[in-house]
Amino acid sequence: MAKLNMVQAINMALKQEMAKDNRVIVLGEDVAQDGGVFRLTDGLLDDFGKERVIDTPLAESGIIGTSIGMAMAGLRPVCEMQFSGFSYLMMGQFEAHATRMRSRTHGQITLPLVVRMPYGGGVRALEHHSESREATYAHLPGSKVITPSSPRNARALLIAAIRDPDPVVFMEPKHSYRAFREEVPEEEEVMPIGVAQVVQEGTDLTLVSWGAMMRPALKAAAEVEKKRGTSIEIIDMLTISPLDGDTVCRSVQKTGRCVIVQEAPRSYGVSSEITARINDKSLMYLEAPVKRLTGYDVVTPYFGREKNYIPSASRVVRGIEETLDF
Amino acid sequence: MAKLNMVQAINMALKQEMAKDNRVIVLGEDVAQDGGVFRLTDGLLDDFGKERVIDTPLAESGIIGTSIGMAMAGLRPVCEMQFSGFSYLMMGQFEAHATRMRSRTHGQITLPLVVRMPYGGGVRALEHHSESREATYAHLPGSKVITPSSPRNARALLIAAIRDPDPVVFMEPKHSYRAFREEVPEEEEVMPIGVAQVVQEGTDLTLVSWGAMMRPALKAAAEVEKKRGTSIEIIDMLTISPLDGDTVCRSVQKTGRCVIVQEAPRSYGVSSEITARINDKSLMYLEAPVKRLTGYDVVTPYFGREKNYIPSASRVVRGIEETLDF
Amino acid sequence: MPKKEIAKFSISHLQILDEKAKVDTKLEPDLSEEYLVNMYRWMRLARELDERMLKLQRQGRLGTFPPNTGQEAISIPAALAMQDNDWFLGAFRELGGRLVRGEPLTSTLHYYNGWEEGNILPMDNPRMTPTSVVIGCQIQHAAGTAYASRYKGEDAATVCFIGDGGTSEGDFYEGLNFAAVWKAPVVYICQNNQWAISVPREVQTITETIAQKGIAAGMPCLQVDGNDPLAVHVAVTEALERARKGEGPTFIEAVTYRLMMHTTADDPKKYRSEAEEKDAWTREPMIRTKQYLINKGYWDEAKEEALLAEVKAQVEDAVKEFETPHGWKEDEPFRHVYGTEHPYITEQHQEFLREIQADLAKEADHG
Amino acid sequence: MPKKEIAKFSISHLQILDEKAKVDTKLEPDLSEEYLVNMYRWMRLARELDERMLKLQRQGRLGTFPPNTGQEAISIPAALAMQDNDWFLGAFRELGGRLVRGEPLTSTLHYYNGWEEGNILPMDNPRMTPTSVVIGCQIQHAAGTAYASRYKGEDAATVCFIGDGGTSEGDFYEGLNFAAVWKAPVVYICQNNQWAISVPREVQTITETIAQKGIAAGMPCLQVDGNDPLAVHVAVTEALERARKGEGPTFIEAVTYRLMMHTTADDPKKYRSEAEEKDAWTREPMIRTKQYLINKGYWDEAKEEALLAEVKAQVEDAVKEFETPHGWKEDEPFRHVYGTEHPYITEQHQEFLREIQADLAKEADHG
Ligand SMILES: Cc1ncc(C[n+]2csc(CCOP(=O)(O)OP(=O)(O)O)c2C)c(N)n1
Ligand SMILES: Cc1ncc(C[n+]2csc(CCOP(=O)(O)OP(=O)(O)O)c2C)c(N)n1
Ligand SMILES: [Mg+2]
Ligand SMILES: [Mg+2]
Repeated sequence: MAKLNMVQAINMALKQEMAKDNRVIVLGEDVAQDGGVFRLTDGLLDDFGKERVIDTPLAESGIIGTSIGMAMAGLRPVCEMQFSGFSYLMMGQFEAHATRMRSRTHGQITLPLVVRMPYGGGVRALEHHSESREATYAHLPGSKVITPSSPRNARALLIAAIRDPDPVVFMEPKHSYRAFREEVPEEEEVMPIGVAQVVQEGTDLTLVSWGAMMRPALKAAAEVEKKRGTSIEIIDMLTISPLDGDTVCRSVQKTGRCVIVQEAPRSYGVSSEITARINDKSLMYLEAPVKRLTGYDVVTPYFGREKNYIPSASRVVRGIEETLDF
Repeated sequence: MAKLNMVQAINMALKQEMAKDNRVIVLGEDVAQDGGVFRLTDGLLDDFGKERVIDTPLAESGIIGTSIGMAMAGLRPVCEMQFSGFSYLMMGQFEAHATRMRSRTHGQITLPLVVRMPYGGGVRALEHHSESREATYAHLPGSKVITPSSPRNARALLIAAIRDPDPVVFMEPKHSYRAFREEVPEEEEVMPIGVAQVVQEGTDLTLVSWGAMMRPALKAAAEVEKKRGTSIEIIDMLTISPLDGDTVCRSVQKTGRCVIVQEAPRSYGVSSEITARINDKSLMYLEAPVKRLTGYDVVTPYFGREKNYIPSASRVVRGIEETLDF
Repeated sequence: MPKKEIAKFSISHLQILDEKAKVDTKLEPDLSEEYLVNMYRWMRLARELDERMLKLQRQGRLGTFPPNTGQEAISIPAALAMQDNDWFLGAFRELGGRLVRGEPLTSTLHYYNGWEEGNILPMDNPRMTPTSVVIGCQIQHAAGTAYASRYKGEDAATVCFIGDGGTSEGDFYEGLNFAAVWKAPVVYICQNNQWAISVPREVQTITETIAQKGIAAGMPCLQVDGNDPLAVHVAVTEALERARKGEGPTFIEAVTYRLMMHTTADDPKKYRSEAEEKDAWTREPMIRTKQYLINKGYWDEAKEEALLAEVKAQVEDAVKEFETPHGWKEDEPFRHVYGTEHPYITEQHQEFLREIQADLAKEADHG
Repeated sequence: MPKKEIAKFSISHLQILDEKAKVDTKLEPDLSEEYLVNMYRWMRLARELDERMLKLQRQGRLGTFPPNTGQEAISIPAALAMQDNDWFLGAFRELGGRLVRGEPLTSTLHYYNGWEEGNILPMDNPRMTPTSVVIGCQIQHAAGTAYASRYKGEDAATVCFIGDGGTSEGDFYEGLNFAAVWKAPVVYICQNNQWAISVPREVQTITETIAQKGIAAGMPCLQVDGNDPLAVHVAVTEALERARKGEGPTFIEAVTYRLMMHTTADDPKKYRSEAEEKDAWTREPMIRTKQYLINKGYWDEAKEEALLAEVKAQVEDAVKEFETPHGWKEDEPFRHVYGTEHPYITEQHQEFLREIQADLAKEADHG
């Protein structure tokens, strides 16, 4: 097994699926010759040629719109939005067609396509390059939204996304692109979409996160465990639509306490949905309010200030302790 | 006081504000000569002329984009998206500029503009004409989102929206356009943005809704009160961003039980956010889980089926009784 | 300012059969009697269905729909010029073309009466998409289907429609540009019927022609008389040949007129004069097409009556079938959110079934 | 197919000062020594700042930014041709023009170092917007500001920029169409620098020119040598006159070359040859502009050295000021979400202050 960072792992997934299935086409801005501005698609052009790896004109709606057409005609486009901050330009097409075609034709026409996009902050980027707004796509029925957190699950989930019969928004936490490496098996590994993962079992508190926030969450959990011998169950949501609330509820029924870590603004974010799911099925097990450690309802600040606007491990530690001491 | 329906009340608000303030410009598809496909802007062209009431080319992004430019230059555009289902085409401009300009210039450039759009189902319309997705805009920091429920509050809130210094998405429940009439005073009436309204005080249960769902909610409340002598406190959210969670929390602290009625799909909707707010501040007062009566996480069905997909008064009655009997 | 010219463009207009049924024999396509009569038959059928649907809608037996009357000479000749494996991507005013491509009349009726079932076509892997209500989107889909056809080594092309108003959407321009850059086998047809609901063509854009918008993508573009089925046939046929030869997309503006209301929810009196409408009726396509057949010696009043009776009957049968109870399931949408199962959807599906049972029970009590 | 021509268009190219500094005296604008020297001074300042920023970025003293080197002859002559009350709406590669319009050098530096404070301009009601990162949007804003200017009875016009890649966005086309329909006083300038990050102009669109995209909106359009400040001056000046006369918008393609990396995060070696870059350097604008001044008798090496020293010093001072601690508040964003107070924002503001206090305290412990 090679130790890969998330960029390499995603690149590996793309190469392996493209080698297996010539219906898979990669398109987007700067994905071919340049290999993507983050090098996610590096080498694909050499391996698969310009018919399958396409530098498109600069138009997000056009990228998804043509991908939809390709998918209608039996291809499996994997298109890229250069940054999630520009993906709003594709929402018209995505909502009107990608998410609905199966439903309106009762499955006669389906759109197996993947929209990859880097999201989130922490890389000192220009404005519009640091937003975390995964809930926006998760609120659209008919779409699936995945937020991997590590090289290994990113690779396994991207393969699942490419093989999935429905449109998948694959949101890559760009802060994690090169933040760390992980063993990733050469042989194929596929993870299920729509299933959260209990990455550590515990009995005293349930700690939930996804994407780039898994790192401060894990760090904080370790610190609290060390400090107070607390047993923390840690859940990585992995998919945020359709959301696996049951795994969280099962855990909360055991621990009675829950802390959710979210990078996105607080209102109408994923932590609100998870909290609502806990309310629906596990309210009476709660010994303390679900603690939501999130970004704030402010416009994402420029990178000069961003550090304090992204939940830190120490903030998570405090949140965990407050919830334990409630 | 005249008895007006919501169409007339909104039309009245537009006429009164345009008469008062010549910075107010109305633009959109079919808003001038035709008076809007629902006649919301009827008569404006005659009263204010084609410089102030503009039939634009057919381009939603262009409508919001030019409105942003007008607002930069000191006008107060009130633009219309013909249906909320087409408003996704304006999200790029709206998110990138409308919601952020104040923040990125620390208020040196501000964008006082209103985007009006009919939303929601129940009018036997073609596909894409019946969605309820108000949370989509509410998740964007820097935007305000209003969902009036009656002729009178629609008129008073639209005036507030036009005078507001920030971009406001004004989502009009088209099902309520002509559903009923209400006394609307000739003289100016303005309601505050960001404040929910307790439309009826009660002690046993808190019933929360907004927009078109206020009608089945009120009907159901009356029925349960009659049937079981229950005292129900009814809250009309009116604004969903910034959301007034405190009014809901105060009520829940009193009643200990809460039912939320939402037309939109369940996941990542407004009821999830309200439930999360209750968790944050009033969890320990809850005697039963917050009951979320919502649309389902399915693609909005065509009108042949839509009836059963929109919460009905009798469904709300059952939800209230289950919550009372929990 | 004087400077050197580096690029020149021009737009031409093609008309072969004018409103008086005068035919330009130099341009007249060589079409068999059978082909022409068949084309006219489809035009009649579409007209008949359109008129019948209007009545049904007015009687509350059908939902809102956009009448096609007056535009029969565009999508029908285009559809007839296509191969089976070509893609037909419409907007929402290509009734005739959809019928030619195999949409059952009952499906059209079910679609406009609010049932997804109307979108399900009888063939497998249909190469026609449902109505594209959100304006402009299909232009981009077409670049994608065309790219896919070539990628798969098929000789299939894509024919894609849009209205004059639709050409103001950014998606229209983006889609044209993608298709041109990819040299994709697409034929784009703008049905310029002069109106976008209440907005006239000249308020939509100040260009002399809609056709010239193709210049922005560097694709061949021309204008044809959209009430002239021969001109449409020739333009589409030549464009399809270019597409199949790998010469890339073509943009065709077909000039016509929306003779009826935008949709049954619209009232044209608010924004246009009856005089304008009356004048437009003098150029509508049916009369000249019928006269052309007569002049050719292919047609007479007897045949006309027979055809009218035939299409009436066909439409009547469709309406009957449409109105026989179908018993489609209320919970169908839950089965088609995803192609995979998910517990949270299943859970809501169960909840939905409980809720409608309870609602029905309650309604039962109350009456 | 033979048919009648109904519309004709052509695109011309304007060059007045060629790369050898040869001037076409018939087209040469009558500009004073002062005007020309001032223009050159701004060009030098922009070039100097650009080079200094690159060094700062490489030393980790500045964030990512898009170098402007080679494009000084576009936004600077354009900005100088404008009135104070005109609107300047840039994309993100108009450094020189922004400086001319009154953006302090320190603001540029702060903006690219991640501080919103860099967007706040020293004048009130500035008629220049911050960088528009999301590509294409500003084209539509410009139609709006221009409409507003006319509505308010001002004689102000709007000058708006976009890149060659940006012209592929739907917003670009929609915005042009709105401006044309409204006959809005706008001058659109496309800085065609041949590249959109790694995507070359010919992969972006197959049109012979970018200029011809204006034909799709029915607006006058032309191409100019964007490395020739005289051509840019003339084209923009005439377009501004048209705009103020109420004759509507103009679209100008200014042909130039992106001599440096797209942004400091980009590596052009991945996608273009050094030979191509070297060749482009032979056409860059500074050399010919300086030579033109010399030929005019307005300039010599002594003046050049003095100017270089002056702009270096000016940039140095700006860098010093930029690097002196500013002490801007961490919680500033909470004050600018809305122009009105809301308890839920206030509540989060308080929470934020508590959290950063606690984080600081913790960091203090740990080190
Ligand atoms: C994106 C979008 N915006 C607005 C509408 C509402 N609408 C439906 S049809 C129409 C006018 C279309 O005009 P045109 O493109 O000329 O087609 P026609 O109706 O004349 O066939 C409008 C504005 C829509 N369906 N989609
Ligand atoms: C809507 C949008 N999509 C993608 C990007 C990412 N991006 C930034 S600059 C750029 C290329 C722009 O090329 P061009 O318009 O030619 O301007 P230039 O950089 O050459 O000045 C891209 C793709 C963006 N900023 N906005
Ligand atoms: Mg039309
Ligand atoms: Mg460029």
